[in-house]
Amino acid sequence: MTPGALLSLAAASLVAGIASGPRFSRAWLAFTLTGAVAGLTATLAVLLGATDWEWQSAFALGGEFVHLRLDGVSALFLALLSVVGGTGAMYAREYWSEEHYPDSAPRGRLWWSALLLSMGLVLLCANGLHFLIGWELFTVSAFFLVTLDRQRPGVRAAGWLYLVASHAGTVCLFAFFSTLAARTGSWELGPMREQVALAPLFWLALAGFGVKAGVFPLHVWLPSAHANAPSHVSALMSGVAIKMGIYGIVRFSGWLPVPAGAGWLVIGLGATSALLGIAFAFAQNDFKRLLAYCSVENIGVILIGVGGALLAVTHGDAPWGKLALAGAMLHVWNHGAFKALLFFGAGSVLHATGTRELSKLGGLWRTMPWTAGLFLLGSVAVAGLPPLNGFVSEWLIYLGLFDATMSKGVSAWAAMPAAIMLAMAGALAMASFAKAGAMIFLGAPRTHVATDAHDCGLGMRGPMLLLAGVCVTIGLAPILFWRVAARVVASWRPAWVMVEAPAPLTTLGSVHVALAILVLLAAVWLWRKSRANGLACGLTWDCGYATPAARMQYTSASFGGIVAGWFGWVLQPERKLRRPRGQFPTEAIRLERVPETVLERVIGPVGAVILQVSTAVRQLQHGRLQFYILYVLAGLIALGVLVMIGGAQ
Amino acid sequence: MNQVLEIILRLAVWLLVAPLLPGIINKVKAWVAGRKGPLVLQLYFDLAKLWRKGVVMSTLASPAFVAGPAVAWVALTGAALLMPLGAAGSALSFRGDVLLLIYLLALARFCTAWAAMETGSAFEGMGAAREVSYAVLAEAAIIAAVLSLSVQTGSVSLVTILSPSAGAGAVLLAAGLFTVLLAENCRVPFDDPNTHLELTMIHEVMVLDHSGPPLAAILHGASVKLLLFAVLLVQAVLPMGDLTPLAATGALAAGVLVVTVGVGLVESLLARLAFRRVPLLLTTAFLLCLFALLVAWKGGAK
Amino acid sequence: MNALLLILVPLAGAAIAAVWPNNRTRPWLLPVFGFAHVVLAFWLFINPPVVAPGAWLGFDPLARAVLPAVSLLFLVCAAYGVSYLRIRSERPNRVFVALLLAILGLLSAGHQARHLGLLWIATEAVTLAAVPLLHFNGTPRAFEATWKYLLVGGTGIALSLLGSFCLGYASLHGGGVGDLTFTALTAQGAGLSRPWVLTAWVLLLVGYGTKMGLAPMHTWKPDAYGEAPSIVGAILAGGVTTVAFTAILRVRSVVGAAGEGHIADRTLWVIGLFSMLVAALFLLGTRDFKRMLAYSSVEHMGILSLGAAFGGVGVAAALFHVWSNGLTKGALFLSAGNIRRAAGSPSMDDVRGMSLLTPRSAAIFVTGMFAVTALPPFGPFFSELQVVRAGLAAGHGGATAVFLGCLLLAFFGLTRVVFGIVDGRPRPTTRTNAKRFVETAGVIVPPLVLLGLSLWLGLFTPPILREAWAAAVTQLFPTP
Amino acid sequence: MNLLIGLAMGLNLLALGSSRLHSLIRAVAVQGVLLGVMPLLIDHEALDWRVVAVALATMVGKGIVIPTLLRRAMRAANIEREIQPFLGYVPSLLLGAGGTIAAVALARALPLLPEHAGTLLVPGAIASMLTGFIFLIGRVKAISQVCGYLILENGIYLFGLLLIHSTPLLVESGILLDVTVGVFVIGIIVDRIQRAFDSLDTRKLTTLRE
Repeated sequence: MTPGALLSLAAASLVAGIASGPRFSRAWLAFTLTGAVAGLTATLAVLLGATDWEWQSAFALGGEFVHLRLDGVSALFLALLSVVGGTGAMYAREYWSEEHYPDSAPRGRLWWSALLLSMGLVLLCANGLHFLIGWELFTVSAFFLVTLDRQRPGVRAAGWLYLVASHAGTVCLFAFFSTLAARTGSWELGPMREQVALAPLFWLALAGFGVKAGVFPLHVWLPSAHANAPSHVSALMSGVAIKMGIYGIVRFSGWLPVPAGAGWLVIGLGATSALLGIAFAFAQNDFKRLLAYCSVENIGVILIGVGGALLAVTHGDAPWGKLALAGAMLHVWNHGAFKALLFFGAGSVLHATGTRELSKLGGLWRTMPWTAGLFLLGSVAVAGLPPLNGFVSEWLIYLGLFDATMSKGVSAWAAMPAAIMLAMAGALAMASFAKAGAMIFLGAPRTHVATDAHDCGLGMRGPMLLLAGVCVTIGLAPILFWRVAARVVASWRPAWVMVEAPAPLTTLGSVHVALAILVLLAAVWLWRKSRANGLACGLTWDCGYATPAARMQYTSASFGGIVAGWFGWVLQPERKLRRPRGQFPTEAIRLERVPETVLERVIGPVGAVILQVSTAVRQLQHGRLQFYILYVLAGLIALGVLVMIGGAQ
Repeated sequence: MNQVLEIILRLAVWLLVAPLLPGIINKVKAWVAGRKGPLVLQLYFDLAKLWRKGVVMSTLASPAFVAGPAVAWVALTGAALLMPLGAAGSALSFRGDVLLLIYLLALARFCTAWAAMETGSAFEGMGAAREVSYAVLAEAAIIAAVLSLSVQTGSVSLVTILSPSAGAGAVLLAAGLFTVLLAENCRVPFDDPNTHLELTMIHEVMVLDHSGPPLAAILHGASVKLLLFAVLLVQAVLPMGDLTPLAATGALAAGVLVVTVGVGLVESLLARLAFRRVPLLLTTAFLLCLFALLVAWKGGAK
Repeated sequence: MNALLLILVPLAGAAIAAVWPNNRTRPWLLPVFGFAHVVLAFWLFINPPVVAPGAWLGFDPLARAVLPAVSLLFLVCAAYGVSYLRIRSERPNRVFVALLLAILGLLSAGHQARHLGLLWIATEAVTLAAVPLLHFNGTPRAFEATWKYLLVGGTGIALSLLGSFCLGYASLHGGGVGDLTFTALTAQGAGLSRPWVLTAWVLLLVGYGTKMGLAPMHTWKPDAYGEAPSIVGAILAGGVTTVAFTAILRVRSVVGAAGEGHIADRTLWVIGLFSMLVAALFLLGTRDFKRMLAYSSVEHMGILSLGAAFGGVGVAAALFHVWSNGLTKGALFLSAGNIRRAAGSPSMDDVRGMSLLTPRSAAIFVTGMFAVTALPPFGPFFSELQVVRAGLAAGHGGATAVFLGCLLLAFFGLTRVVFGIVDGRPRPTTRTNAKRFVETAGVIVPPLVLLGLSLWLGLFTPPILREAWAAAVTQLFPTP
Repeated sequence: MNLLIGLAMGLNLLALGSSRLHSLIRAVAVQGVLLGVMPLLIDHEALDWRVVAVALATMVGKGIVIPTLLRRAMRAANIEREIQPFLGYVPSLLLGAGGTIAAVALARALPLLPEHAGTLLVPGAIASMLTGFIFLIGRVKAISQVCGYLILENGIYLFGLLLIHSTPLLVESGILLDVTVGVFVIGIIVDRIQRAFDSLDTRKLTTLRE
C-alpha cells in the first residue's frame, strides 16, 4: 500500500480508537495497534524509499487547504511515535486497568488516541495554521492525560504548570507562524532557505519549541509533569512529546534560513541542558523525577548534535555537520526507546510498591526479576555504554564534534567545550543510573513496601521486551539505521546528500556483536566456574559488623552527595540537619531536598511580583461609584491628551 | 585466519604481561622502604589461588554479583585489544575507536559499581559512590587529552593519534595523563590499595565481598587497566613514530617500566590525599590536559 | 422595509409579551420571535437589499456582517431562557420577556442605524431597557449592580450624546446642512472641522466605549454580569457590546474620511491594549467565576478595538471575532449559569468539584474556556490569529507582542479559576444544593449548540461570511 | 440670552455650595426652566412649532416633573442635607469656579460659526458638565448624584442649542434622555435602594468589589 493509504488507515483507526476507547478497551487496543503498525509501515516506506509523500486537499479547513507532507524528518519522528504509542497502549491495558482506575481508565484510552492523532497531525502538517491546530490539540490532550488521576492535588498542580508553560510556548509559536505568514503572505510551509530576511524568526521558534522540548532554563514544567503523570503517559511524554519540540527546531531550521548565531546558541543550550539536567537527575530521590531530568539531559545531547549541524551550515556546509545531525536524529530514536523502557520499568515498580521514593525501595530484583533485568538494560543504554544503542548515537555526535575541533575553524571553540561537557554528562548519567538501579533493585529492602512487591504481568512485560529489543538491535546493527539517518539529513539539507561523512558503523556494529557475545560467554563461564568451585551464601561482610540492617545501606542522597556538593551552586539543596550529640546520642536527622531551582528561585519571585501588581490593580475595583465615574472622566481626559499629541504631530 | 591468530597473540601478551606491573610497583615500594617485599610475580600466584577457591556470596546479591566482574574484565581486555602496541599497531583500528575505548572503561566501571551495590553494604556503596563521582572529572580529563592528541594529529583513531612525534604539549599531557592514571587505577594519592581502613578506600572497598574467581577477574582486570593506561601514556608522549619496529617496541617496554616505577615511587613518597582534596587534584589533571589541548592547537596552527 | 421588519417583529413580540396573561407559557414567546428574527436576518443576509445612501436605517454591509450573529446568539439564549424561566417560575417574568424582545428589536435598530442621532437613540434605549433585566433576581446586590450600571452607563450616554452634538456641529461648521447620516458625513469628509471632529471622536469613543466596556470605563461590567441572570449576561456581552462596537466603527469611518484616521487608530490601539492589560491583571486575581467572565469580556473588547486599529484586514478580523467571541462567550455564560445555580455561589472559595456534581455543564464550561482562550479549532483561535497577523502586517510589532502577553496572562487567570471550581472534592453544602439542580436537555443543549457553532465557524468559515466582512470593510474604508 | 446662560452658571455654583438638598433641587429646577426658555430666545424670526415643543418639554421635564419626583424621593428617605461628602463644599465650589474659568478658556480652542460667536453657550455647557461631574464624583447621597447628573445633562442641552435649528432631532432625543433616565434613576432610587438598604447613602453600596 502507498504511504497515503497507510496513513489514512492509521488516522481512521485512531479515530475509531477515540470513539471506542471509553467503552471497549479490547477494541481500542486493536485499533491503536493497527494505527501504530500502519503508521510505522508508512514511515518505513518513506524512510527506505527515496521520495517524500505529499497530499493537498481539495477542501479548505479553517480557510486553508490541508497540506500534508511526510518527508525524512517527519517520518523519523512519526516512526518513533508509532512505536512508543503502540507499546504504551499495550502497557496501559494492564498498568492503568479498568479495575484499578474505573473512572479514569476510559478517559485515559480516549485521550491516548487523541494524543497520538494530534501528534501525527503536527508531524504531517505543512501549513502553519494546521500545524498550530495540531500543536494545541496535542498540548491539551497531553494535559488531560497527565491529569488522569486528577483527584490528587499534586497531579493537578503539575498538570496546570505543564498547561500554562506550554501555552507560553504556544504564544511564541503564534507570533512565529503569524510573522511567517505576514512576511510570506501565506500559511503554507516548505523550504524557503533563500529568503534570508526570515532568519530572525528562528529565535521565536527556538523559544516556542524549546519550552516543549524542555531545554534547560525552559524545562520548569517537565519534572513534575513527568513524575506525576501515569507512567505510560510519562513514557509517551518523555519519549515522544518533548521530541516534538526537537522536531519543530529541526524542521524549521531546515526549512528557514538560520541566523549566524543559531548554532552557537543551540549547542550552548544543549551542553548546558546535558550537564545541568543530569546533575539534577543525580540529586533526585524520586526515581520518576530522576528519569524526567535525565530526559532534559538527553534533549541536551540531541541539541548538541543539532547545534553542531547548524554550526556546520553557518560555516560552509562542513561534512561533520552531517555526522552531528545524524547522531542527533539517531539519539532522538534511541532516547525514545530506552526512556520509554525505563518509564515502563519505573511504572511497574510504582505499580508494585506504590512509592516513587528511592529511599523506601531496595532489593526488588528478587521479587521482580524481569523488571530489574530490563531496567538494567535500559540503564546501560541510557548511560551510553557499549554495546547498546545509546553509545552509537553519542559516538556519532562525538565524531562530529571531534572533526569540528580538528577543523580548527571558529566552530571548534563551540565543539571543544561541548565535547568535554558531553563526556562529563555521560559519566554523570552512568552514575545516576548506577544509583537508580542499585537503590531500587539491589541490596536489602529498605521498607516493607519493597519486601512485598510483585513482578509485572505479561501485559506490561511484553512492551518492555519490545523496546529492549529495539535498543539491542540499534546497538548491534547500527548500520541499518545509518541509511535512515542519512535520509533524514538529506531532507533536512539536500545539499548534504553528496557530502561524505565517514562513520565506520559496520565495524562498530561487529565490535558490538563480538563484545555482546564475549560478555555473555564470560558471565556464564565465570558463573559456572564459581558454581564448580563451590558457591556458599553468607551475610554481607560489613567489615566485621555482625548484624547489618537495611537502614545501614547507602541511601540515594549519600550516593549522590559528592556530586551534589560540586553542583551545589545550581542545585541549592535545602538541608535539615541535627547531629548526634552527647554520650548517648538521641535521634539524629539529616534531610535533604533538592528544589526546582529555576522554578522556585527565578520564576516564582517574578510571578509573585506580577501577582502583587494584580492585587494592587484590583484595589481599583473597590465598589465606590464616585470613583468609577472619576475613571470615566480620567479616561476622557487621557484620550483627549493623546489626541492632542496626535494633532500636534 | 592469521588475523585471529594475531588477536590471540596480542591477547596473550596483554593478559600475561599485565599482572607484572603491580608486582613491580610493590617491589619498588618495598625497595624504597628498605624491605624485601613480595615477589614480582606475586599477583600470578594470587590469581591462580583465587581461581581455584570457592565463592562466598552475600545473601542479598543477585547473579549479577558474579556477572559484573566478568563483564568488566571483558570490557577491559577489549579496550586493551583496541590499544596499539608501538610499531605492531592494533588488532583492529577504525575511526573513533578511541571513544569506544573510553566508553569500554566506563562500562567496566559501571559493572564494578553495580556488583558492589549488590551486597547492600554501606562501605561498598560508599566506594561505588566515590568511584562513579570521581570518574566524572577523570573522563573530562581523558577526553581533553584525546582531543589534544587528535587536534595534534588530525585523526580520531588510536593508531594514528598515538604514533607521531611528541607534540608541543607533551609534558603537560604526560603530567595530566599520569595523574589520571593514578586516579583511574586507584593508586596513591587517590586511594591506598593496601591500607586496611575501608573508610579511606575507593576501589578496594568495592570488592570487599568478592572472593574466588570473580575476585581474580577483578584483580586481573585492574592490572590490565593499569597496563593499558601506562601504554597509552607512553605512546601519547614518546615520539616513536620514526623508530625501527624493534626500537619502538623496546622504547614502549622501557616507557611502561618507567611509568610503573614512577607509580611505585609516588606511592612510597606521597601520602594519600584527604578526600575533599581529590576533586582538586583531578581538576588540575583536567586543566593540564586542557592546556595540552590549547598548546596542540597553537602548535598545529603554525 | 425588511430592515424595518427586523426591528418591528421583536417589538411586536415585546408588546404581546407585555399583555400575555400566562406566566408559564410566556417564555415561549422568546424562541418564537427569536426564530422569526433569525429567519429574517439570514434571509436578508443571503440576499442583501440595496440601501439608499440617504436612508436613516438600512441593512447595510456592516449590519449584514454583524447582526446575524447577534440574532443567532439571541435565539439560542432564548431557547435556554425557556427552561431557565421554568426553573425560576417563582418570579413574574412579564417584564423580563418583554424587555428581552424589546432589546432584540432595539439591537437590530442600533445595528442598522445609518444616522448619528438614530444610532445614539437606539443604543441608549438598549442600555435603559436592560436595566430591569439586571435586577431580575431582586437581591440588594442586584440593585447595587443596577445602580452602578445606570450611573456609569448614563455618563457614557451623556458623553456620546455630546459627542454626537460635536460631530453634528463639525459638519455644520464645515458648511453642512445638518444631515447627520453617516453617508453624508463621510461624503463631507475633509470639509468637517478638524478640532470638532477630534473632540467628537474622543467623546464618542469614551461614550460608546463605556457601553462596550473598554477599560477604564468597564467598571460596571463585573457587577452587572456578576449579578444578572446568565442569559442576560450572554446577550449583553454578545449583543449590546457589539452595537457599541459597530457604532465606534461607523464613527471611525467618518473620522477617517475627515483625514484623522491615524489619530483615531492610535487611540483605538492604546485603549484596546490598556483594556487587555487591565482585564488580564484582574483575571489573575479574581475569585468569582461570573465576574471572571466579565473581565474576559473586557479583554475581548480590547481585542476588538485593537483589531479595528489595525486597518482593513484588522477590521475584518475584528468582525470575525465579534462572531466567534459572541457565540463562544454565550456558551460560557450559559454553562456558568448552570454551575452557579447548582453550586449556589459564584465564588471559587466555596465552589469545588463541579465536574462531579454537574459533569456536563462543567465539561462545557472547560471546553468553552479553552475555546475562548484561543484553543483551536474553535472560532476565537482563528479570529485572534487573524488579528495578530493583521497587526504584524501593519507593522505594529510591539502592540502585537503586548497583545500576546496579555493573552498569556489571561490564560493563567482563566485556567486558575475554571479548574479551581471544576476540580477537587465538592463541599457538602454544595452537594446538597446541587441535588436541587437537574441538568436537563433544556439547559445543556443551548450552550452545546453555541460551542458547535463556534467550532463550525472556526473550521468551515463559510465564504459568504468572509465576503460579508470584506463588504463591511469596503463600506468603512471606501478607498482601498 | 447670555444673561440667562450666566444665570445658569451661577446656579451651578449655588448648587455646589448648598448643603441642603432642598436648595439643591430648587437650583436644578430653576436651571431647567431657564434652559427651557432659551430656545425661544435664541433667535426670534424662525419660531417654528418644534422649537416651542422642545422648550415646553424642557420646562415641564426639567423644571417640574423631575424636581417633584426628587422631592418625593427625599421625603420618602427623609434626608435633609448632604452630610460629609467625599468632596467638601468649599473645595467643590473652588473646583466649580475654576471649572467655569477653564471652560471659558477651553471654549476658545474650538472654532464657532459666526452666528454663535458671541454666545456663552459653549463655556456654559462645559461649565455645567464639569459641575455635574463634581456632583457625581464628590457627593455620596444618591439624590445629589442624580442632581449632578441632571446638571450634566443641562450642560449638554446647552450645547445642543447650537444645533437646534439644523438638527432638532438630536436635541429632542436629548430631552427624551433626560426624562427617561431621570425617571428611571428616580424610580430605582425611591422604591428599590430605599427598600433594600433603607438609606440613600451610596457609601452603603460597596458590597460588589474585588
